[in-house]
This record gives sequence, C-alpha cells and structure tokens, in this order.
Amino acid sequence: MEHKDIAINGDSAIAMAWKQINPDVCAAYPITPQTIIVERFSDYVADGEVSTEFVCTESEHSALTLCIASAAAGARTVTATASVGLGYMWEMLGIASGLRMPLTMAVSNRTLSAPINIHCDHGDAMASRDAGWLMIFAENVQEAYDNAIIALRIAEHKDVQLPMMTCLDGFILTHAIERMTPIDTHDVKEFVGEYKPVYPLLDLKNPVTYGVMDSPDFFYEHRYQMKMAMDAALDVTEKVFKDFAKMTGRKYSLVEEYKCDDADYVAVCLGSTFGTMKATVDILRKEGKKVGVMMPRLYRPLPSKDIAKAVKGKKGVAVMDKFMTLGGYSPLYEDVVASAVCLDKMPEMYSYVYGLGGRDARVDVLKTVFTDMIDKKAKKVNYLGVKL
Amino acid sequence: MSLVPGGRVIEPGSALKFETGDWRSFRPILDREACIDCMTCWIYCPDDSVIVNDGKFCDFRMTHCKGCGICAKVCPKKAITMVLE
Amino acid sequence: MSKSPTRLTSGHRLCAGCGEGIIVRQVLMATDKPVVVSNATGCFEVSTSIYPYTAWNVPWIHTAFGNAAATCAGTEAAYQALKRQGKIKEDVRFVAFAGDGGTYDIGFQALSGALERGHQMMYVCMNNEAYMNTGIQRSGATALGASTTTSPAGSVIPGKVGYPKDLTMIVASHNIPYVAQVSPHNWRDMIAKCGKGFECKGPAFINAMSPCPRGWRTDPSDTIALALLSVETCVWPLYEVENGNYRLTAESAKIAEGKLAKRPLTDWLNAQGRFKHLMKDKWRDLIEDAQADIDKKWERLQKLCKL
Amino acid sequence: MPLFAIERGLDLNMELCWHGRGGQGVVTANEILAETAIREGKYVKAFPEFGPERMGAPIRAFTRISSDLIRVHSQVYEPDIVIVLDPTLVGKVKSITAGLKKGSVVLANYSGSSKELSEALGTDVKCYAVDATKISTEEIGKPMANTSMLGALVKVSPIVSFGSLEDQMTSKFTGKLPDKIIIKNLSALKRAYAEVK
Repeated sequence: MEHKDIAINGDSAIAMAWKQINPDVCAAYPITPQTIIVERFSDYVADGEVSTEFVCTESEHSALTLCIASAAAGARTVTATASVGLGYMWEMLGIASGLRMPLTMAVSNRTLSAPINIHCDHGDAMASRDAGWLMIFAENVQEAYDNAIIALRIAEHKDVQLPMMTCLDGFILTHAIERMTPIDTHDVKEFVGEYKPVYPLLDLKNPVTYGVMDSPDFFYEHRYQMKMAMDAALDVTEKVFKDFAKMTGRKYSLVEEYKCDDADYVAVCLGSTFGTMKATVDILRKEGKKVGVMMPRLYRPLPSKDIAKAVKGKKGVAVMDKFMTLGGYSPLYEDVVASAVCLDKMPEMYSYVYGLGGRDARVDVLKTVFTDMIDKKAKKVNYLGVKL
Repeated sequence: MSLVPGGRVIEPGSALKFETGDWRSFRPILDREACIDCMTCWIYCPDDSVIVNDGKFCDFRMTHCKGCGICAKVCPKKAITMVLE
Repeated sequence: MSKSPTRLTSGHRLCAGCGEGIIVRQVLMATDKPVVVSNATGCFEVSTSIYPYTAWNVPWIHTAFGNAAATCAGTEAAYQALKRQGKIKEDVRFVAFAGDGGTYDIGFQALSGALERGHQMMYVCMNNEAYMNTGIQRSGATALGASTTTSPAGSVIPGKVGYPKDLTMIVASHNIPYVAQVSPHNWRDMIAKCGKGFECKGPAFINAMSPCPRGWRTDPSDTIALALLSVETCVWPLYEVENGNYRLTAESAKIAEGKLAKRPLTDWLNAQGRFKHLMKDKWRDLIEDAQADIDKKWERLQKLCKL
Repeated sequence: MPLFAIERGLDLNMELCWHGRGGQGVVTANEILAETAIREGKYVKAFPEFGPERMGAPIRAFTRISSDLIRVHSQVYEPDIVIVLDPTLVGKVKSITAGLKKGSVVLANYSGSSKELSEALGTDVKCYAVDATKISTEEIGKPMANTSMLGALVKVSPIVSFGSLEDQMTSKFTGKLPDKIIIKNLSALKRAYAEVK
C-alpha cells in the first residue's frame, strides 16, 4: 500500500502511534523533553480522536502507579516520561515489572540532575536498566515511532508479560523534525491486536489479589520467573520484528550491525549516535579504514549471544556510553565485555564515555573513536570531548 | 513452575486455610440463655469469627478466633466470658 | 446484613483486637455493589495478603506505600475506559484503604491529586496515629505527647512534639462531594456514611479512628471502648461534610446538643500506655495545652456545623 | 533564475543554520521548510538549538536537507546556508559567520545592500539581503519576518521549489489561520522572493 511520508518530530510520532493504537488508558505527567508527547495526545483526547481514558496526574510516581493499577485492572495502558521523572517513578518501575504488567512507556532520554540539565544523555534509562523492564532504543524518529508500536506486541506476549520502555534521545529525536513513513492505522490496529489481559482485577467473578506480601520462600522464584520471561523476550522480539518487517518492509535485528562484517575495529553505541556513527564509518571507509558500528537495539534483555558473535575476531571494540558510571565501568561497556567473555579470544575492549548532558556527538569527534583505536592511542577508559 | 507469575493469588479467600486460632490465650464462652442474637459480637469481631446462621448466633469460629475479647466487652447482655485456654 | 457475602475472610494476620479488621468489614458492608479494593502498604495490606494466601474475596491490589489513591484511581480509570467500550457491564465501586502514614504523610500528594481530578472512588484512612506496621513510629497524625519509637518519652522531650494535622479538614478543602470522620464503635454511623461515600458522584473521603492495642499500649478487648472514648472526649468528633455542608453526627451531635457529657482529655490519656509519662507533674502544662487545642478545634467544628 | 546555483545536481545535501530571536518564528519557518522538502520527496532533519531561552533571546536552529537518508544527528557546524531572521543580530552575534566555508552563503533580513551586509558581518562569502521586516510589516501587518525569509531563501537556493513552499504553507495553515492571513503571508513570501538581492 502507498503511504505518504510526513514531517514529524519524535515526540509527536509517539503520540501519533498512540493515537493509532488507541490504548484504553494513558496516565502521564509532563516533563521536558517528553512534554510534546503528552501535549499532542491531549489534543487527540480533546478532539475525540481516541477513546482513551487520559489521566494527567500530579506526579510521575502517581502516573506510573495509575498505569500499573490500570493494567492490573485489565486495560491496555501507555505512558511516557524522561529524566528525573523516570527517577521519580523508580520505586514503581520494579513494581510494574514485579507484578508483570505489560504496559509500555516512551522515555525521552535526558540526563539526571544535578546540576539540572534538560539535554540528552542516557542517565535516566541506565539508572533504570535493572528494574525488570524491557528496553529498546531508536536511531531516528522512524524507529522511535516503530518501537512504540512493536513494544506492545513484545510486552503483552504471554511468555513475556513485562513492561517495556521505548527510548528516544531527548531533543535530538524528540524535538527534531524528520521524514517518517507512518503505518496505516488499520494495519497498526491489526498488528497490535485486541488486548488480552491476564488475570484482570475487573474480572469480578474471579477475584484476584495483586501485590502480595512475599516471603523468602517464594520471592526468589517469583524473580526467577521474570528472568525466564526476559529470556523468552529475545525470541519473541525477533518474531515480532519479522512480523513487523512483513507489514512495513522495515527490518530490525536484536543487534544492528553497519559494515561490521569485514571491519577490524567496531564501535557499539545506542540511540541516535548510531546514525551519526554510520556517517562517520562511511567517511573513514572512504579513507580505506576497515571500521564498523553496531547497536543492540534491544538493550534489555541484552542480546548477549548476538553481541558476542558481532564482536568476535575484531581487533578492537569501542563501547560508547552516553552515561558515566561514577566509581565503576559504564553499563554498556560492562554488558559488551561480559557478553564477549565466552569468546576464545577477547578483542581489545575500550570504554568511551561521551555526550553527557547534551554534549553534541559531532562527526569529527566521533572519528577519533576509530582513529585512536587504529593508532593505538585509545586508553582502556576514554572520556570523549571532555574539556580539562 | 506452578506459581502464578507476579505473585498473584487467584484463589480468593484462601487465608481461611491459615488458622489463627492457635494465637489465642483466652477463649470466648457463650451463655446461650443470656444471648439475644443481637449480632453485636458479630459486627465488632475483627476476625469474622462469629458464625451467624439465619440471623442467629451459631458459634465462634475457633479455628480463627484470636481471643481478643472484644465480643465479651461489647455484649450488651454480658453473655460472653473469656476463659483461659 | 449478616447475610451479605464475606468480603474479608478470617485467617488474616492482624493483631488480636486490631481496629482495622472491624473498620474494613463495616466499610464493605456499606455497599452491595461489586467492589475493587486498593490498599497502601501497611499493617492491613501485609496482614491480609501473605503469600500464598489472601484474605480477600474481592479484587484487591496493593502496589506501594505512598500511592493508595493513585492505585485506586488507576483501577477506576481502567473501569471507565472498559465500561465506555462496553467490555464491562457491572456497576462497580472503588475503594482505597490506607493507614495514617500512607494518608497524612507519604501518600498525601497522591491523595490530593486524585481528589482534585475527581475519580469515582472512596478513600478510607484508618488512623491509628502512628506507623504501626514498622514498629510504632510517629506520623503526622500522632497526638501531642504520644510516645512512639521515633518520638519517645524522654527526660527532656515528652513524646511527640506538635499537634496532629487536621487531615479531614484539609481534605474537605478539596471541595469533594463527601467527607466524614467515623469510628468503628458506632457501626450504624460508619455504614451510613460509607454508604453515602460509595454513592456520591465523585470522590469521597472517610477518616476512621482505628485503635491499636500494640501501639497505644491498651488491652485488645478495649478497642471498641477506646473508639467510643475518642469521640466522647472530642479527640475524634464524628461529622460529615456533604457538598460543603458540615454536620455533626451520632455521639458528637449529642455532645453539641448537651445531651451527652463531653469527657475530659485526661480520660483518654489515662486509658493508654503511650500517654502514661504525661501524668508526671512536670508535664501538666502540656496536658492543658492539649486540652485547649481539642476545645478550640471542637468549637470551630461546631461553628462550621451551624453555618 | 536562482541567485545561488546548486551544482550538486540531484545529489542534494545541504546544511542550514538559522539565527533569530525567541518568538520570531524561527522554529515555524524551519518546520515549513522541512515539510516542504518532504513533500518533494527529500529527507530532512530540522531542529532548534535546545535551551531554556525565553522570548527575545538569540536562538539558533538547524536544517539538513538531502536526497538521501540523513544519518547525522549532530548540530550543524559548517553550514552551506546561514539565514538571519533578525537584523539586530548582524554584527552582534559572532556565531553567524562560524563555520562558513567556500561556497557558503548568508541570507539576512537586512535593510542595507548585500555589500553592506558582508561588511557588517566581516565575511567574504556571498551575502544576500532582503528587508523582510519591511515586507512583512507592509504585507502581513506585523514584523513577523519568518515567512518572508522563506521566500527569499528559495530564491537564493532552490532547495525546494517556490511552488511547493506556497502549497505547503497553504495546506499547513488552512483551517488554522483565517484565509486572509494566509494570503497575506503568501504575498510576503512572493515579495521577498522578488526583492532579495
């Protein structure tokens, strides 16, 4: 079917996906740079373009609480947040996953305070990476939109039943207008399907108790069930990606690779930087340098095997974290190194911290990630572009 | 694994299987003669341990009664006494 | 009434003589419609949902401590959405239970937000004047001079410093359709008020006095007597605010009319171990201050009821 | 004939940098340009420089327009075209001329000549001036120079066609603004196209 491409920013694209999905409930609290999502969706509600019960709460804590309770009651539920808003939700993140609520949340990635800074880095997402949520990242507006639709199918799958965060870089994607191919609303509805809640509270004839007091006798097992669900999510995601490609022609993989096959040196990154790095790779390839870049599109669960396969045999791997762990190694670096432990021969692994608090990821600076590795100038841990 | 994911309990009222009767030091004894079936003990029992049948006092649910003694204190006819187990 | 279905079963693990079990049973008797219950973390939540058991015969959800109102609002939002789509036919009631810690303190923001948004729900606070679940720590509802584990009666400081906040009045200032104070000793008053709360259009708030034998250092069998005493001393006046109109009810109405004696605060203090230290001569001024505070609030409430 | 010919042919790949003040419609102009380019089947990345700035503060915005998929997400550092919406920024804001390279051009809302403009900016790249404040005041009735500047822009560099720009503006604002206002904006667009030097 012919579709007309549109000009749209990342936040509006999320709101558009929600409009097409027409979820039962959306409870949210506005925060920069997620605000446009909530504003646009409010427009849809005000104009009767969706039948969603929209609740604009008094805090992020309440927003996610409402979403959890709504999902428990049996409603398809979505929300969105960013930065310290995600931090304010933190208590409820683990409760959403622990209660196995398959809700979806767009996260317009922004750093955490202090000092307060409204710009993009992955501080919010990384501080929440172990909360039992599935996490997926987007390179551009198209992917942010696609992820918002794909996420429902993964989260709601009977073998998964976990909440899912769809991350999009704050401002860089949320506020930037790009060309996007929207999916026909009918196709979106067909793709996500009718919501089938598991043990809903509103099944009044079968009363269910949610949020019990767990003892040491059971808690570990309940956690282990979540681990099994995370494992299952890898297969489910691949299957959903296939279905999505059938519908749109857009093919996604757990780990996206760009010119990695014959590369000696590769970089690993998340989000919009993947795009800028592709352009960087193209420039260096023209200079005859065998470099490539990859992105674990699905970040939680971590596609460890695919990462190991992709870095196998490389001379050097630069892992780029748009976040800095203080007093330790940064998360994506740890994840990639741990994934590669199974290899007979570990490639040289370098940690690159970059882009904190909105520090722009420029092509000329990103080039040094590769050239430093090639010229043996890269240190074990590098702080790209920091002014000392 | 047979546990329902998320720690959900899908069997309502299953706590009935958990007997709190052995928490009790004192047990309520009813003087059936003095009882006027006013249900005062029933409405104030925190543990739903006054069994009522057809609007009449039937029995104490001794499997669950914790022996708090509220029923004895609120009985307008002083028909309930607490005795040491 | 005794034929209505049991919504909360035996086998919960509240302390013997706990006021909360009595309150919840009475509240749930106030409607014959299906109910969905939300619960804040606290004694009641813990005691009724110890895995793999549940004392609940109705749908019940607990998520966290400071968000019972938001949890309840979430179930209600889902209901509104599904009802609109015709996916649910029943006429359902939504009720939240929380302690004073989960209401006066950590859950206050969520409560205020939910009331302002106007969800169709009833929120019931079971006020035992401290964090009892975690071992009797002071809350914003703890009375002046009460000894708790974080406001202990010391040689220099005589227990809790400062008066409890008047949450019922604060909630009434949200101008929601129905607000009331209740006490479990008067089940008729309790059930009548909760019945109004369940049926009013918009949010309702019920604040219930909930004697706690463990935290108050009282005998479990005295729970109902203490509940009555809180009303007779005007520590806990029974009243309602229906669409902005204040009205005293039950014993409190009788005290205002002079048909029942208002008992001195010392009767209330003497009855409980948590106030025992106040009986020393050196804290006499404090008792007088506490009495004066109660008298002032009682006078103001009577004025509001005459408006 | 366009004043500044694109020699890249079909392989269009341009980077633009906008300068203006908060509230002058920089973001809207950028949005219209982006929408028009997509209407023509091009790829776009258009975004403002983000910050807590309020009404009146100097702000920047960036546009990438390409015939191919755009992968770079960073800000624009070596613009092909610089557009200045507010004449009071000329000579005052140094970043206007930052990163200019051989073949770059500057288009400014400026009442003087293009020669005076290049002198004021202290640059030897090709400069174009249009008195967009005057045009918009006369045509629209208020000094909102953003639509006029779009008209001048497509004259200087036909990154999108004038016709598509007219079409996009008409369809974007129909139903949202009174027809009279839309027509006035289109007149401003046309006049600036004709008057830019």
